[in-house]
Amino acid sequence: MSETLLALESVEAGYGDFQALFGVTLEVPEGAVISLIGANGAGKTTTLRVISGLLRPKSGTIRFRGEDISRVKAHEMVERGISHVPEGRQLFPHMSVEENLALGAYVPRTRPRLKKLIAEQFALFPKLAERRSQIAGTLSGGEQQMVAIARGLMAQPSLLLLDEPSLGLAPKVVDEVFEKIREVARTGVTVLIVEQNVVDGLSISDAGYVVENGAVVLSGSSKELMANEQVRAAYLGL
Amino acid sequence: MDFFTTLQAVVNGVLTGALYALVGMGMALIFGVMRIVNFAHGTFMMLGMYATYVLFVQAHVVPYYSFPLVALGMYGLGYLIYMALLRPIHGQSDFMQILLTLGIGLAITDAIQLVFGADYHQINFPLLEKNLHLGSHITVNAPWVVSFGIALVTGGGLYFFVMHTMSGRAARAIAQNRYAAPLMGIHLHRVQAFWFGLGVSAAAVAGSLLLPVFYLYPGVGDQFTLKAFVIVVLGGMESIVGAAMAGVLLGVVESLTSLYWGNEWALAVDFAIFLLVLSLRPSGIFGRQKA
Amino acid sequence: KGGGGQSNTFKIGVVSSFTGPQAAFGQAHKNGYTLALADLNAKGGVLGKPIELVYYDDQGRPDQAVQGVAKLVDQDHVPVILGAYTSENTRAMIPAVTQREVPLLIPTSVADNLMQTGSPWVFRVCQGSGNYAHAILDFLKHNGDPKTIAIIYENTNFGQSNDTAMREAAQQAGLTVVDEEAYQASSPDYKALLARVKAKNPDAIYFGSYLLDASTLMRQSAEVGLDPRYYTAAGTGFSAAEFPTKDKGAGAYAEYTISVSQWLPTAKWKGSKEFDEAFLKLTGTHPAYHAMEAYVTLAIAVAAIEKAGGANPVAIRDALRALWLPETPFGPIRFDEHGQNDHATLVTQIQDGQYKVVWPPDAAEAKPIVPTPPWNKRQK
Amino acid sequence: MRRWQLALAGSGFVLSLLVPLVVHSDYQLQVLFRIYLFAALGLAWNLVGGYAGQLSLGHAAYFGAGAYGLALFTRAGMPLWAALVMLVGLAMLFALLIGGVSFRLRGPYFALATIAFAEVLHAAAKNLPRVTGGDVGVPVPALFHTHANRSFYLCAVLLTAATTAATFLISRSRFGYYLMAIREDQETALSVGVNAARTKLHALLVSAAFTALGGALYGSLFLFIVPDQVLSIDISNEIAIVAMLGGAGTLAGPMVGAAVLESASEIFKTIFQEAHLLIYGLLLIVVVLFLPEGIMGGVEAIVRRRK
Amino acid sequence: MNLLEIEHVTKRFGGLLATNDVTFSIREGEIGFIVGPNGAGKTTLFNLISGVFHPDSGTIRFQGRDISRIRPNQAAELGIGRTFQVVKPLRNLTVLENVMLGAFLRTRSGTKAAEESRGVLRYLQMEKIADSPASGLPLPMLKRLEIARALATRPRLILLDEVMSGLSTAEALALAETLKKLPEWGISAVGGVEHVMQVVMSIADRVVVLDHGTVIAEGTAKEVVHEPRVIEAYLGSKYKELGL
Ligand SMILES: Nc1ncnc2c1ncn2[C@@H]1O[C@H](COP(=O)(O)OP(=O)(O)OP(=O)(O)O)[C@@H](O)[C@H]1O
Ligand SMILES: Nc1ncnc2c1ncn2[C@@H]1O[C@H](COP(=O)(O)OP(=O)(O)OP(=O)(O)O)[C@@H](O)[C@H]1O
Ligand SMILES: [Mg+2]
Ligand SMILES: [Mg+2]
Repeated sequence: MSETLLALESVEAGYGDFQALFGVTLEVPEGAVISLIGANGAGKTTTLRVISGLLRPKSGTIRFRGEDISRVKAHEMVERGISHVPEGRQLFPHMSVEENLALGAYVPRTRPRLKKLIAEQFALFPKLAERRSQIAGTLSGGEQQMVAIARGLMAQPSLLLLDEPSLGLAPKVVDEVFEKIREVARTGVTVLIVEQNVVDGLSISDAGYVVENGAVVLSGSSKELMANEQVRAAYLGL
Repeated sequence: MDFFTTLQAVVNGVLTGALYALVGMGMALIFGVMRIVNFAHGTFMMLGMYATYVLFVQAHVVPYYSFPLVALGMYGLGYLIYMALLRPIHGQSDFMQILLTLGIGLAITDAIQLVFGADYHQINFPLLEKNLHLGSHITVNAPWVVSFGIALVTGGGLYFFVMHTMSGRAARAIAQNRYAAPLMGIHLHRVQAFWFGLGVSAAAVAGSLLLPVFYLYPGVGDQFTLKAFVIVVLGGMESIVGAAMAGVLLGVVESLTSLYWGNEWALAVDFAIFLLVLSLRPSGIFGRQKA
Repeated sequence: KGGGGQSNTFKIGVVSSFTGPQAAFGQAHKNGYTLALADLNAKGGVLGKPIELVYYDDQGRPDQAVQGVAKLVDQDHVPVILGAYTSENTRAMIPAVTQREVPLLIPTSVADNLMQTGSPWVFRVCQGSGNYAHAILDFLKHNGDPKTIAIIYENTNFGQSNDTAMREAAQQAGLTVVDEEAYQASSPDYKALLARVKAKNPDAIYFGSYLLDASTLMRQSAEVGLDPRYYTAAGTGFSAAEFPTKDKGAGAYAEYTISVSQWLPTAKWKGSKEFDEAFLKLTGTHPAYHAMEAYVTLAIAVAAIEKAGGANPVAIRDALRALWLPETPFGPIRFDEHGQNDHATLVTQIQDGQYKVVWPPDAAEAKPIVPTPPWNKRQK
Repeated sequence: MRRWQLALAGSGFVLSLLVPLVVHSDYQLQVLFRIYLFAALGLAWNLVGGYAGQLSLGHAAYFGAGAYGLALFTRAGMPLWAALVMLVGLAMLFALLIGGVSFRLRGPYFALATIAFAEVLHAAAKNLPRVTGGDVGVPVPALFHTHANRSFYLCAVLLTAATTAATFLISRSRFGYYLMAIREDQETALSVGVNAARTKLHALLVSAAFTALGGALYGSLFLFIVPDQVLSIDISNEIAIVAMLGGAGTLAGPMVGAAVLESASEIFKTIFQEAHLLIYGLLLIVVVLFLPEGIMGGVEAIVRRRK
Repeated sequence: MNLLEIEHVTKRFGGLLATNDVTFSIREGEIGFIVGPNGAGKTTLFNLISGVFHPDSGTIRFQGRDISRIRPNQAAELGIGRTFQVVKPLRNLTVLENVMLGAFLRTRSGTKAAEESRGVLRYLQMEKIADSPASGLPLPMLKRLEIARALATRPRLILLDEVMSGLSTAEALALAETLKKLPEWGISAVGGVEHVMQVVMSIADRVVVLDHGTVIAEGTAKEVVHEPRVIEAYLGSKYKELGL
């Protein structure tokens, strides 16, 4: 595989007195799609939050293109090319779909290409084109998820962090979304995806990490993980 | 009351209303868009008046030339106040913002009294004596017209800036979802401080423009704080244009109330209209109706 | 107890508005008191002790004024209180001083209801609004005898008192009150109100206003072309030293207005001029009558204490009742049975930017210019 | 609330009742009166503002109703007890009106609507001299003729005790739960059958009743009232500030807030003269910056951390 | 007997038909599920039944009574409980207190409410966390808390909007086992919207499929998954392949 884009080394983090991550170490190669798998509360979301700077790690290092970014603030990450599509959509509820997307291209790097980028998202998610001036808060759950992903892509990230993109989506839409993610990955964007939906998650990934109680307990290529007895028992219900 | 008297009252109301509109637009940024409950708004307006006054007395610059400087200075002050005082309590309840801004208002007002004394001041320059005649029945006082023009241009600029620039969108985005804003690359506090400063500076400019036709004392701004809140809500909270229209409307309503009922009821009528609108149309007269 | 019996100063209590919307006037009080204090202490204080003033800031709020009475009497044990500034605050203090049996000397509040409580502890140095109305009507009667009058007043105790006083006095004098307009003080725009008055076309207008509104009202009267034959007023804003000035008042728009005055720096009473000079030295501006009233009020209090021979409030009250000061810079001082100082009220008119006494004839220094020339006939 | 806290509160009130045996200065009693009065008002406010989370900045309306009610109903010839009943009724009528208009509104809209209502009443009191005496004011009958300050002080203590007890009982009842639920999430409250509008209105009615009694007490102490004194926004603000600064939604908050603010205001006046409002303003700023949940909120946080 | 009857219910938002002439019914003791792609109008339907919105036309009957225009709190009083798609715990209260809020609908006494609530928590296997604060709970627990609070109001019908989304398959199946017992308590349920078809199949007596606000299929789970329209609009081709 190609060069390492992102690397976490013994990252520890938590909320107040509560420690959520106990030394997470993982690597994301450039151009790959990597899954983060784990039960509820395992620390997957926390891992993404630490990467995108929403949460500052207590210790450990996070390298992006070889540079330590563990002290970089969230708003500077976007300019560097890391885009985080958070769990629970987190749209701007009183703004239109279009304005939500526009904000995705807030940073100076992408701002000049605003119009073109919006058009690209509408091509990717035709449903959103229909709803372009609807107020985001009144969209259905699935529509909101699409806006969230599209908004994340507006920043033209080199690393896209996706937190449970299939949450609350109909099976058909899940398929579509995963297809879109694969398309995005094909354009050269590196993707780190957190999924409960392990089968689908791994099916589009090159490799995955299994997180339990705030630490990585297992890793391997998607095929290996799918074949792993432990994984099959715990996450595939097989 | 004959037609021209009424028309004259409406014209006067519009002119006064333009200044209300400017105060209200500043508040629409701070309160309507950023949801910072600012009980010191009138105080900032008063500071603007004092700054203008000092420039007039010390450097003989009339308000119509000095207001950009005042705006700039007050922008800086607003920026600092946000960074030093409001930033630490961001995300706390409205209660704390109210206490804090009340505290800021009291402290600044008293500080001004300690520095400039409690005495009243006013300024004088030749333009103030000029009256313009529109037709044979309508007369307007020149300084009000100049102020109206400046308020219009300033307000229009502000509107464009909020609605059509990325920075304005960012301010609204923060108000709607603080958690997601940084994920867009928005530097939350820098943007908030910027817009807070701008809101303060709009209030201060309104103060500059009011100075020629009014007088000045430390508590002069107090009556404008509540009016600004009323204007913002009538205008539909986030709407800058709404605030501008509500400001003008309030000016006209006050003028007509004075004409037909009595000046002492003007303020009460403001509030009564406010209550009426809120109960019939909670999103304000000019606000977009939300489902 | 009383007057700091043991301490080595003699304490006198002062309540006024040192902060808040009325602070400008509270500060005028303070300047007057400061000058009086300096003068009196230079003369050896009172009863052999230097005088100390204990100030209480009522912030322009009546409840705070009452709190002030409690603090000054119960905590500082002052035997006499001077204050407050506004009529509302002073009125609120009256039950409190009456209950505590401490004399209250009122320097500036003119509302008539202050002297109608029947409290034996209240003494007022300035004249009341009823007296103002009578003085103005007396002047009008003898100078053209107008038939209709409109009253414009701010909706405060001060304004409403003046309105009531004029309404009643005008009815007695056979004048028709064609309009009574209350206004909310400190509004930027009175043009609509003035248009209403204009529509009623009164012969005379009577204002009850503070300085700033007085200036705004006159400027805007010119703007709407309101031309009664007489602009008259119940003192206060219209008799402030700043009113005819360009920088702090109405400037040329103040010209020809007729008002009552309690005191002017040019008053003929002995000490007026000296006070004016001392005040100018202290503050850099000429004094308004508020400062003088404060000045003389403290002097009166001290005179009464001297006479009472101690810090006993009852004795001081009795001394005040019997007091007769024929020569003060504010004119002769003597309180009637209700506690009202029978202060001579002068009717003045602004002529060439100066206050000129025009009534009563024995005090007049100039002839009144009546009727008031209309705005478009005036020279700019 | 634990049993020892109850015991503490109870003995606190008993001790408060004994204070006049030690403190004889009328002035000090009057300051203490003010502290207890505003504690009671803050507690009453807290029901609506703290527990139900509805930020009222118009409590002067009920306060004024109490003070003016006492003056006007007795002037109309009613006996004292009837006037007290009527003035409470008047305040509750206002609460009904305000609640009707504004409880459909949320957040800052509600706060502004309460201000607006109080300001309309304020203007009416000023501008209708035939009814209210206007700015010239009206006399208020004395509730006590002998030992006035002591009696008023004791009354204020009793009023505080009553509001405290009422708040305590409410906070543990279903009603109290419902108020908190409304504060936290009105939609959830509705989904479990809480009639949010009615619940909030009930809280406001109780709050208005206590506030009116406070207003009557206050008016009677001063024997004479004008609109600016009992209906001004300063009163509304002071009531809310006392509760918020002390800690909204806590039982002890308003008491602590009243004690700190009222004594600070008196002390600053003596020490700082004309600068006292500057210092007072800075005090507010400092409390907000260092105790962002109010004084009692801050204390609770420290206690929690210790545990 | 039909507990809930939806008859020709239409709701518009602006120009958008969120539900279009929807008709179906739920019998007593039945567990029904409404499924459909995103934006099909499921949440809207729940909001209509629980009184948050009122239909533009059509009627909703509950126990034979027209409830088309009631308010949300009245719906709860009548015996309609609901959960929210986006969980809404009262974060400053404990789990038990959250549930008590529901129990207070039927009693004034705090002790009774607590007792009742503990029973509900036991049923949902949450008694261990009864006294922990609701903030900081993991999502599965929050979802259960939503159900517990609704159950504590002793509803006759409970509306479960996406209670299983965000749960792993294993967790969802465990919850489904629990929900299966609802009819034993005399509670009918209309489940919202589960995209986890496996789960829907295992507990639903009746499935209604919505698309663009319109009912496109109704019947048992087995029946609807084979309807071509359902496969096309909702399930996608993969399900055909899997041959469920
Ligand atoms: N804001 C917070 N405050 C306190 N604790 C938190 C917070 N957010 C998460 N936690 C706790 O941190 C732990 C890890 O949470 P995280 O959200 O990272 O899990 P996750 O793997 O993403 O789970 P899920 O699948 O539920 O999203 C959990 O125990 C959770 O309760
Ligand atoms: N308040 C509203 N104003 C305007 N449109 C709305 C409103 N609420 C819902 N809608 C629209 O109605 C349609 C149906 O929404 P609804 O939330 O019922 O879908 P849903 O079936 O629950 O979808 P999901 O599975 O994504 O939650 C959507 O297109 C949505 O955008
Ligand atoms: Mg997660
Ligand atoms: Mg939904």
